[in-house]
Amino acid sequence: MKFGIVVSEGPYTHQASDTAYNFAKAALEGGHEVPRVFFYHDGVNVGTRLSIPPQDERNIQQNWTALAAEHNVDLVICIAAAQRRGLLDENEASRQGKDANNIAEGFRISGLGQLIEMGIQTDRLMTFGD
Amino acid sequence: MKFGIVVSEGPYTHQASDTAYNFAKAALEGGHEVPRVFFYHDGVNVGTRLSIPPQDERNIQQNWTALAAEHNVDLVICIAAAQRRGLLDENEASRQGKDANNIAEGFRISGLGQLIEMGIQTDRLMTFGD
Amino acid sequence: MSEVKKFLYVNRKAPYGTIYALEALEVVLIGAAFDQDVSLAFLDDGVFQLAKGQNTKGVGIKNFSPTFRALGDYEVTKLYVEKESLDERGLTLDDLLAVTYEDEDDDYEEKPSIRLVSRAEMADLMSTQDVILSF
Amino acid sequence: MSEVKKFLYVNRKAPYGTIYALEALEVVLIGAAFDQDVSLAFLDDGVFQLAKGQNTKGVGIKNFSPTFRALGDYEVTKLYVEKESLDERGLTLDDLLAVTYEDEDDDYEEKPSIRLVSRAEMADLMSTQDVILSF
Amino acid sequence: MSTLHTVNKSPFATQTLQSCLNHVKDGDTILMIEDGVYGGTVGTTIAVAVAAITGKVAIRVLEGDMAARGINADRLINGVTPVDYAGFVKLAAETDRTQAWL
Amino acid sequence: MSTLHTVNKSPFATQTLQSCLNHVKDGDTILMIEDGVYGGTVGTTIAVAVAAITGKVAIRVLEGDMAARGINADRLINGVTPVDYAGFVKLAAETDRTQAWL
Repeated sequence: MKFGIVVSEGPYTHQASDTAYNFAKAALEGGHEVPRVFFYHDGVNVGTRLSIPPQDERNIQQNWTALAAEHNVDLVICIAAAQRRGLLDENEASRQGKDANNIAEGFRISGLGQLIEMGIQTDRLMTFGD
Repeated sequence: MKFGIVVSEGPYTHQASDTAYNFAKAALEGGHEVPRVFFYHDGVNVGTRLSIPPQDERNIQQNWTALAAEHNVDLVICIAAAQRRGLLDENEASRQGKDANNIAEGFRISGLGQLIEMGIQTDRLMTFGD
Repeated sequence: MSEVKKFLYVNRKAPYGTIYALEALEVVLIGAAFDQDVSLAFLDDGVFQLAKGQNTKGVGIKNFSPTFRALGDYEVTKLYVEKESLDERGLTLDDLLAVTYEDEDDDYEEKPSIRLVSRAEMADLMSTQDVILSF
Repeated sequence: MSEVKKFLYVNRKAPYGTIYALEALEVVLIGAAFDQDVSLAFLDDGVFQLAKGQNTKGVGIKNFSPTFRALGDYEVTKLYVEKESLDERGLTLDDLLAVTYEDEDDDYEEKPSIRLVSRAEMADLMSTQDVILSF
Repeated sequence: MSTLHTVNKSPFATQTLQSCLNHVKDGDTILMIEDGVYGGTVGTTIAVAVAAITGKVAIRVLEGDMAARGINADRLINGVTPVDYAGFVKLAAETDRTQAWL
Repeated sequence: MSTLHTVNKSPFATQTLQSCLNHVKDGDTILMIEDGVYGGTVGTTIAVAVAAITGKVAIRVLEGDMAARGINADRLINGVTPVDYAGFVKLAAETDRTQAWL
């Protein structure tokens, strides 16, 4: 079965991105597919490579990046939500005249159409937010 | 009278940083002082220079930067909260081996002691959060 | 693929205090291009999103409520509003925006998009969807 | 300046679902160095922060509840817990961590830091503070 | 000695206003801001509880937040009155402390 | 045809569980996750309402979230049972849709 996953809250502040990660991992281990995870609202902040959590805490971004690499999960960050919140890739930064970008490996920035498409193409849509 | 202000939520997602800004502006216009604003929890995300809100929306970071410049307000971002969430200045980025930083003009990163100090040195402490 | 799914956007939060209402609307607008069977549910504090007379000048935030009135142009025509949620908040249909659409199957007659439903009907609506997006 | 202010840290949220409880504790630890008159208030869902037997292995989040037991070493010794909040949640003092401190004014006798108060007493406590930090 | 309490959440979504009402002292002021302003309106499930306390506690509602949400002053509970940002600052200055009910 | 409802908020802080209970259909499943797990425990102000619905609706609680909050299985309401992440996935697969009550 194909699960689409929406993450609506930022890392560390809300548990949503942790629960989504644990769910995705369990789904993949259970033989299901997770073709895409869509990061919306503050969820876009999961995809920054600049976070430095304390040594004895989990690294939420790195967990997602590793899971995506291992299971070929498409980690999509909503462009509109990302622009408001300051999450940019190289293209966006240069297009907008910003001098830096902060997206992490394994994540890509795209439009809201990817969320609708995920809803259409997966069997179940799971939302984790606040 | 001296007002200390705490901003506990990120920009755009919660109204807290807007309300805090409007309060600070009104306090300054009313002849009071706002020596410091302390950004904690997701509030640290107010201080990113990479955000690009839609043209027809307010720019929360720029509003704060301008207010601080005009009235000499010390905009302090909590270092521990900022590290978790990926908000860095040049020093922190280089110290932590990160290849980019994203702090905006007029903001500085410092410790939680600045929050306690603000509570001691101001007459009233106002918290805006969720 | 000509599969048409039933999409329900569930709106349970008030506008402006948080961004969920605005960003939900942004999804609805984009989603309209996908030719799915789209419904919007407004219950609990979500009914406040449709309140008449919103004026955001004093808070410095953009007033997005006019966008609801444009939904008809995107062929988003089913806005279900829960009566009990209105009652609990001291509101009636008269307190809400007039959102309408032109019914192309009925000589483009202008019809109301807002459909007042009971809590039980709202539960029925939810239980017949393929995809539920919660905001 | 030898001014001593009364600081109250108000904890009204459950742990782990959101980070406020943990980040409040981080402020308390730093604040302890400033020699102010510090109290912590636990009411509403904040009482859950002090629950015994927290084990976070299954969720992958760090268990920070042991830190409460270290507060005595930082001379943070006044943890006010609201009885009505416990009652509403089916809890009693026995369900909470044993947080103690050594009273240097009483031959270093070990004493409980948690003080059970009524809702009215909690309101009184709040109304006598100089600085209230809310989490 | 009195306290300014700020409440920024809808009373229909969270228990925040209720908890504030549980802990407010006679002579205090409650200022409803952001989504908290819904707590000041008539005809709601919480209106009776709010009206009941207006004799002991001053209840104010932030004007800009009311207008943003389409709430006219004639929909406020008797004894509940609007205040602008300058008034908010004044309230914070005149009371001895501010407690934010987050 | 049935729905999996996820509730991630404390019933003492928000109205989320109440709204879910108001809209659930017979044969549905409610899964309490994150701070939502407090809704499954005995002796609380909400416990009677939750217990009353267990005959018509299956109520499950996410194990990892219970343990994190120090809740043992013996504190769960009769008829409310724990489930692990694999069980969560199974519930989502077996029901026809999942509705997140945020």
